[in-house]
Order: sequence, then C-alpha cells, then structure tokens
Amino acid sequence: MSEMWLNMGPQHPMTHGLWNLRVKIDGEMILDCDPEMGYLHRGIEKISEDRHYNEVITLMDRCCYVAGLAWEHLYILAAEQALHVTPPERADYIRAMCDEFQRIASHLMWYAAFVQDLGLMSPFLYGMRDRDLVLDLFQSFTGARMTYEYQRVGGVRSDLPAGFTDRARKVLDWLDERYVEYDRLCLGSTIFRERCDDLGKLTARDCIATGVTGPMLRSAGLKRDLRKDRPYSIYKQLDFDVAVADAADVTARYLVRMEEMRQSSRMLRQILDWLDHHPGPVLADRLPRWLGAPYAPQGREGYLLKRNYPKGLGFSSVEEPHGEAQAYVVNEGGEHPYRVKFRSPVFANISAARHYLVGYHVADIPPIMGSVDVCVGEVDR
Amino acid sequence: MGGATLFSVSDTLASVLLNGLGSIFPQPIHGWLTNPDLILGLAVLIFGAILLAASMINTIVLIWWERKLLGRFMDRRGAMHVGYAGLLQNFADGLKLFRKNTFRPRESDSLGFYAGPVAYMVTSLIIFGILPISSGWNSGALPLSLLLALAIFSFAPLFIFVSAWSSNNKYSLMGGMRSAAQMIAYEVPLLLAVVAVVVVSGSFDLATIVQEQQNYWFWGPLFLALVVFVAGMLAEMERIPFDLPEAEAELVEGWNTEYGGMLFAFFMLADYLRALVGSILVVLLFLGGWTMPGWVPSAATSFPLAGIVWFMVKTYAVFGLFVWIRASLPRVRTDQLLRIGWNRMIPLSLASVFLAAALVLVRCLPVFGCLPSPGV
Amino acid sequence: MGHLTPATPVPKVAPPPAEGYQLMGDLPMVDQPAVPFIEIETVRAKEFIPAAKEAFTALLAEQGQAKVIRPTFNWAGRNSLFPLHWGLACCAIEFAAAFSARHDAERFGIVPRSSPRQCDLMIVNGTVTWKVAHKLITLYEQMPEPKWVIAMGNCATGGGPFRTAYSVVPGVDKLVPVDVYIAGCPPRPEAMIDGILKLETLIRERKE
Amino acid sequence: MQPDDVARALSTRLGDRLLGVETFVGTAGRVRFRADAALDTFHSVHDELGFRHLSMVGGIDWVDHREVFYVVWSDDVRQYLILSADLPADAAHIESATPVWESANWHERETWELVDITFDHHPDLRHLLMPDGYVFHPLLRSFKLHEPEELEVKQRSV
Repeated sequence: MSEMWLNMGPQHPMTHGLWNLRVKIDGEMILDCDPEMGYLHRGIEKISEDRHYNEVITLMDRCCYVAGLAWEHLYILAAEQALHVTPPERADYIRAMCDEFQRIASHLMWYAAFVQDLGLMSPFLYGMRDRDLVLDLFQSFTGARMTYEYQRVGGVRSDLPAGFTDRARKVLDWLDERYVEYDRLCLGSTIFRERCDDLGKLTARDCIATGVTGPMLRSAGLKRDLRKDRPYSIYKQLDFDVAVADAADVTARYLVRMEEMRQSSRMLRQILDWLDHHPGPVLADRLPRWLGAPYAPQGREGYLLKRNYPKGLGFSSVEEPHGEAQAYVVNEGGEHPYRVKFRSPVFANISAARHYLVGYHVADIPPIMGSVDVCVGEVDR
Repeated sequence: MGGATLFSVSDTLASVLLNGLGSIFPQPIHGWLTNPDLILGLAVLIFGAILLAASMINTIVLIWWERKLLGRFMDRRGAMHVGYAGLLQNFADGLKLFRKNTFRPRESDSLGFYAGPVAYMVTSLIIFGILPISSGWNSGALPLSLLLALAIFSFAPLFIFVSAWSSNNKYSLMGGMRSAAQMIAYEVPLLLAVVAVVVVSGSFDLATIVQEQQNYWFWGPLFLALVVFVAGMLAEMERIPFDLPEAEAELVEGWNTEYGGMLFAFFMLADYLRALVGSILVVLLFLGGWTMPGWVPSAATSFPLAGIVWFMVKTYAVFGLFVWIRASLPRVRTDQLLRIGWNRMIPLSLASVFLAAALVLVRCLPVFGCLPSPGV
Repeated sequence: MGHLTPATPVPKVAPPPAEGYQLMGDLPMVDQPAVPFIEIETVRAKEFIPAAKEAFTALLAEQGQAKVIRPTFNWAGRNSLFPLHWGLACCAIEFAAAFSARHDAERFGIVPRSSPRQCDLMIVNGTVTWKVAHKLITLYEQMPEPKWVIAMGNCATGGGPFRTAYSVVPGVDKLVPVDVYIAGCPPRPEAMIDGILKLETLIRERKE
Repeated sequence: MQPDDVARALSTRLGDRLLGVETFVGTAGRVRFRADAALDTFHSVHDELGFRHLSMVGGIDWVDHREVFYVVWSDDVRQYLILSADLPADAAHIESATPVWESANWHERETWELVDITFDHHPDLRHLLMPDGYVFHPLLRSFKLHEPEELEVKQRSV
C-alpha cells in the first residue's frame, strides 16, 4: 500500500464526537495528521452577546456536555468578577463540590470511552453505570442529568436537599471500591500494558510549547494544577495531592486520571463535612435586581440606562476535568455581556495531535485519542 | 445407535419415500423411482437440508447465547423483549436484513462484491457436512475428516480479502489485509496443536479421535496444545482479543464496512458459523466429543439423543468461554498479534507436539489413566 | 317535486360495431398482413404475462401481503432497529447512556452499528451545523431502504437554544425527512427509548 | 509578580511601544502594547519573563477599533499575564505569535475567522471552525443574529 490520506470522521467510532481526523498513512504507520474541527461550531460566544448574564449559563452546560457544572463555574467566576458580585461562602463550597463530582463523572465517561477504544467491552458498561450514580446526585439538587443550569451569578440556584451529604458519601464509598476493580481490569491486563505503554508520548517540553494542559500535562511529570497553583474558589482550604505521573504515555494518563478521581473523593469528603456544619444562604442578597429577573423586569430597574451599570473585565481560569479552561468576559454595561471568550483545554490538546500521533500505528489512534479525552462541544463551542 | 449415521438415516428415509411413491405407479416409472442413484441423490438432499437447518438454527441460537451472556457479564440483560427471553431476536434481525435493500457502491467490483460473502458463507457451511456431532450424527467415516475440516476452514481469508478489496473502501481494504495476515499467521500453530492430538490418538478421523477419548479426555494431558488451539481459534474466528480486522474503534466495521442487507447477514452468519465450528472442534479434539466421564450416572448418558445433547452442552460451554474472553480482554495490535503468533505460539505448539510424543511413549498418566491400546 | 317525470325511454339500439370489427363468419384474416402464428402467440403471451402478474400481485397484495408478508416483515423491522452509531452533541452522551447497564436499550434489539450500510435508523442526537449538513445527508443516503430518522432533542428538532446561531441548521427536518421527534434538552435515555418505541408503533402501522 | 515588575522588565526592550501595564485582578497584570511591537513583546515575555505557556488568543470588536489579547502563564511565578493590543478596524493585522508559542496556531486561526484579525506570517491561516469559503466574520458587532423564522420571511420578501 502506498501513502494515502484517511478520513477518520466526522462519523467514526473513534472520534467520540463530531470532528474529523485526517491521517496520512503508509500501510499501518501514521506519517502526518490534520485534525479538522468545527463540525459542532454553534457560535456560543456570539449567542452569549445577545443573552442576559444568567442565560449564558444555559449555553455553558451545552458547551462542554460532560463537564457542565465545571464550565458553569468557570463562566460564573469571570462574570462575577466583571459584575463585581461576591457569592456567599456556602455557595462557593457547593460549587467546588459540583466541580469535583463533575470531575468524577467526566473521568468515568472518559474511562468508558477509552476502554471501549481498546476493545474492552464490559468496562464501558461499568463506567457508565457508576457515572449514572453521580448523575443521580446531580439530579437530586439540580433536577437534570446533564444540563443543570444550577449556578447563578452571585451563588447557586437552590440549597442542597436534606440528606444529600449522606447519599453522596455512600456513592463515594461505592466508587472507591470500583476504582480498585477498574485498575484490576486495565492495569492487571498484560494486553492493556502492552498496548498502552510507550504510546502517544508527549514530553513536558512539547506540552508547554503546544499549550497542552490537564491530565496530559501532569502525565508528563509537570506538577501543575490550578487548584494548587492558583487556588480559585475554596480550594485553598482543602487538603489534597496533585496526581502526577512521569511516563508521558497513555498508561500515565490513565494513572493520572484514576488518581484524580481518588483525590476528588478525598476532597469531596472534606467539602461534605464542611457543608454539614455550615448552613447558610447560597445566593448573594445584594444582587442588582436586573440580575435576578431577566424576563420580568421589576419596576424601572429593569430598564436602567446603560451608564448606570457597572463596567468591568472578568477573567477566570478553572481546572476543568480536561485541563485548564479560561473565560474572558467583557462587561460594557447593559444586561448582556459585550464579549465572552472561552479557552477550551481540549482545543489545545487536539491541536498538538501531530506531536503525539505521528510515528504510531493506525490501531494506536483510538487509545491515544481516547487518552486525550476529546469533548468536541467545548472545542468548537 | 451403532452404525446408524445421519447419512444412513437420510438414505433410509429417501428409499422409503421413493419406494412408497413408486409403488403406486406401474412398472417403468416404479423402476425409475426406485433407482439407487435417485435414492442416493435424494438422500444427499435430505441430509443437506437437515444439516443446513441444524447449523443455521444452532448459529442463531449461538448469537442469542452470546448476546445474553455478554449482557450478563456487562451487568445488564441483553435482548429480552422479542420472543421468550429474546430468543426470537436474531430471527427478527435476519428477517429484517432480508427485507433490506441490497445495493453495491458504484465504484466497487461487482463480481467480488457479491461472490465474496457468498463463498465465505458456503465454505463455512460445508464444514458441517464433515463434523461428527454424535456417534449417530456422522456423515460417514472419512479417514481424513480433521484435515479436510481445517483445510476448508482456512479458505476464509481469501474470500474476506476478495470482498474487502472489491468494496473499494480504505477501511475495508485495511481490514482485509489484516485479516489475511492474521489468519495465515495463526494457521501454523493451529495445525501444530492439532498434530499433538493426532499423535496421541493416531488418527485424522474425528470420530476415531473421539473414540480414543473414552478413557480420558485430551484437555488434561494436552493442556498446552489446548491453549494454543484456543488462541489460534480465537484468531481464526476474529474475536476479541484478536478481532483486529473488524476493530470497530479504528476501522469502522472492518472488512464489511460497505456491506448491508443480506450480504451483511451472510457475513454475520458465517462469522458465527465459524465460531460454532471452532467450539465444536475444541470439543471434539480436547473435550471428548459426545462421550461422558465415568462418574456421570448412566441414566444421563443413555437416554435417546444423549450424545447430541451432551455434545451441544459442551459446545455452548466452550463458546461461553470465548464470550467470557471477549467480555474481559482488550484488543491487541497488528504487530503484537503477529509477534505473538510467530514468536510465542509456534514454539509453544512445537513443545506441545513433543509432549504428545512423550505421552504416547509413556501411554499411562497417574491421574488421567491409560490410553487405549492400539488396535482397539 | 311531487311527481317525478318519467325517464325518457332510451331506444334499445345495438351499439355500433367498433371500427374494423367484423362479426363471426367472415374473419378478416385475409386483410391482415401475413404474420406467422408463433409471433402472434408471442405477442399474446407478452400481453398476458403483465396482466397475470398484475392480477397475481393484486391477489398477493390483498391476501398474502396484508395477512402474512407485511406483518412478518414489519415485526422483524420494528424489533431490530439498528441505529447509526455517531454522536453529534450533548444528546450523544444520553444516547450512549441508553445503552448502559441501567437503561439497556439492547433489550429491544437496538444495536448501534458504525457503518451506515448496516443501519436502518438514524438518530440525530444533537445540534446539526451547516458544516456537517451535507455529510449527514450523505450518511442518510448511504443507509439502505427502509430507513427512518429520529430527531433527538431540541437542537435536532428545531435548533434548540442555538436556533439563532449563524452556523446551526434550525431543525434537521430541513435536510432529511424525520419520523419521530423527541423533546428534551437533552432527552433522558428513557425518553430516547420511548421515542424508538414510538417509531416501532409507526412501523407496525406501515402500509407498503 | 506585580504589574510594576512586568512594566520594568518590558520597558527596557520595548521603550515607548509599551503603552502601560494595568492591574487585573487574578493575574499579574494586563500589558498594553503597540501592535508594531508584537514580536518583541512576545519574545521578551516568553524569554525574559518566563511566560512559556500561551493559553488563549482572542479578539474583541470595539466597532471603532479591534483588540487582540493573549493570555500567557508562567510556571515559575505561577501567574497569568494578559497582553493586549489595539488594532485599527480597517487594517486589523498583527504579527503572528507562532514563532514564539507554537500553541498560538489554532487560536490565531480561530480569531482570524471569527473576528477578522489577520496574523502576518502565520504558517497555516485557513478556516478552522467554519467551512472553507465562508466569507463572514461572525463575531464582529456588525454581524447580527436572527431568529430562523425572521430569516425565512426576509428571504421570501426578497
């Protein structure tokens, strides 16, 4: 077989979304690759400009559909900075709890997809099964499985239901047992190690040059985690370790993600204990009135003149399950943000594809791209 | 059951039918109808029809068995709403595929595109004419039935490659290439493992091999050969961990990407036919065929059709093992697959041949008992 | 209207003979061009075959098809729907969750296949952009008949929250014919399975 | 690192092409530089200040002019820094950052197609999110969104 270009996507089992990986192959070897994005470009940044600040949250859930709450948190942090609003402490804790549960749910989804790429059939079902338990928790306080619309500028929509923390602890206990089982299914398998060791190498140097963040970066031995380095929200109060591996290959990324789930469990137990003992308001009481009621402006406040709004710039950065996500919100007065710009970690991780794909086999593409954990929604936005 | 084989049953049936039919006609027609050649032809047809029906129904039930078992391994239930416990699910699938539009991509090669799946299906079916299922279900004592079965079994890569090539799709082509490479690489250890069995039993005839296992089954003393044979069979059947040719993650559906409708159903059926053949061969060569160990009460071994029932139970159990492997192992890569094949499997299979030779010299093993003396 | 006027009596006159038609007795054999008998018979047979075929199909359509064939194949078709395995957006995650242990869509014989050639159901699970529109149509055309389309979620139904966006197709029914719409953003896995069961009801009532 | 430190470090190389360093909560500051000093700024931020990680490139359409901003991160001080430059609306172009940060590649492609800011000497400036041949730049303020029904009515009337 001579050299040829192979289109993997947009409809392809490997992609886990809607994108196209064009690879140039010689036999089974990859010579070059060119990811083609944009099949899911929904213009979220543009639509946000026509929306009320709290309405953008709806789009955030759909922006990264496996980590909706983390993206809500990201946007809320930037919007609060731009609007000069401070949330109550309990809301911050609840948001951090959402983040960590979302990290577990997202990593379970990643686990399911990743092992399926390797041809392991049953762990896919196990991952999805355990993810459903976390989604049940979300459902108990947001009412939705995936698109929550839970956080608000200035806090969260509602407090946790009674008995939530106990249920959450039960789920954590169950999950802690499952991690052992997952490891036995994957790391215990010789075929898994044979396939994943020394695969998809991306050294720390390349990671920094190409802007790769998140578990991929930490798997290269760089101990960088925004929760430690630039503690937003309440992460300063939590006791946890940053999961690091140094092999920079697919196995290392697997190890990092599994360890992150364990660390999330550890953090969650601390947060749940705090939540048990600190009841309080979850929404700031000194909110501008127009923030509370987008569709039913009460009195004249809803039609405030533009000059009466506070102006500001908001920038936030959050350690999302896939990596570092950033939001840049420009508030020029008015009920709508003037410009919203998001930085997706997967965007950078995919753009580095040439570094970790070239030189491997066609059969290696699914596990490597699986270890990148692609979520196309946030790449294309 | 003695010498009454399936073929002799068909023969009797045909002669009864034609004699009865001929008796109502006057002489010349009666003479034509009771012609032994005609009876033989009809017997072959009946025999073929029974074989076809039995193998098809078994295959479809096998697919059901796999789906249910896989569902249980995955913590779910599998098909359960069509028929009792989803037993009719695969019949529905088959009928639906029959109903689908048959078509071929414009740029593909029409001869190869249509001939490939048909030939694949036919060659997989033919093997059933050779395999003995019980002492009664036997097409007649072919002295080299084992070799013949394996020879027909190894036709498959050719037809897979033809159909993959002619469907003019890059994924199909890569799947076809992988399939050909893999099947050829695993033919050798497979045959060497069979040689071990042949050395011990002293025969290429499957029925004789089973007869030799009256005292003890070969899976114990020839365990190494069994492992090699099962691994090679997994590769030949293209099941996980060796299902690279249809590796869904990278090659969309492998070599049957461009096939839909009934041609796709042919591929599916032939795949499972081969899986059935593989399980049957494992049972015949290593698990004592239709014989039962001595501790089983005689009531369980002597009821009518006991041989067939025991045989099918064993076959489905072996296939259950394959499903278990599929549910719990990841897929290997092409180069690893070939490396395993040439570097590990061939030495192992050679070792198993030598072990078998040593066993023939010793003749008796403390736990397993003695081989029957030659000539019995 | 008390008395109906009697109908004007129609004179019973034999219809005029058709052009070129003669009574028995003097067959116009001589006037016709000399055609070999066999050729006439062939022509007659050629006329007969389609007529017989038509009558037979009509019979089949009335009896066999209505009572046996159509119900059988409809039963098979509705009980083994193979959806196309692809994920557009958020709904794809719920699509995958429908095959997980809790919901297990395979109970109903729903098995996703990756190749459109082997599918008979396209579940449009997410936002359709103009960039992917022609690929979606290609995939739809690659699926062999009979085939169905389910628009899963608000985005596929009418654009959802992104209907105003510059890059989004406001509803997949602008591109391919849709049989069942599932509401929700995203619909829960139960809703997706329910949508497929609705489609099965549609297939049951199919008349073709 | 404080905005003053950044200003001190950058002013030696940039001189008056550095327009100022503002305070920006949560970051080391917001550097405003003239567009013609782009490469120099990038080099000194990357080499001298040690901000080796480019996170994001974005553009804002301020109707009368356009702004391009870069978010960079340093592992040494563990802080973000925001670089921003104003470009004229009729000739919005700036030197590409790809020679300094490889990761700028896709971000700049995206900014070019959405906000219409051209990056000179970019190795591969083609469409990323929109299909090839798309002529609009959707994130400009002049590009208005419509309800699909409105669009249909409009097309019908035309």
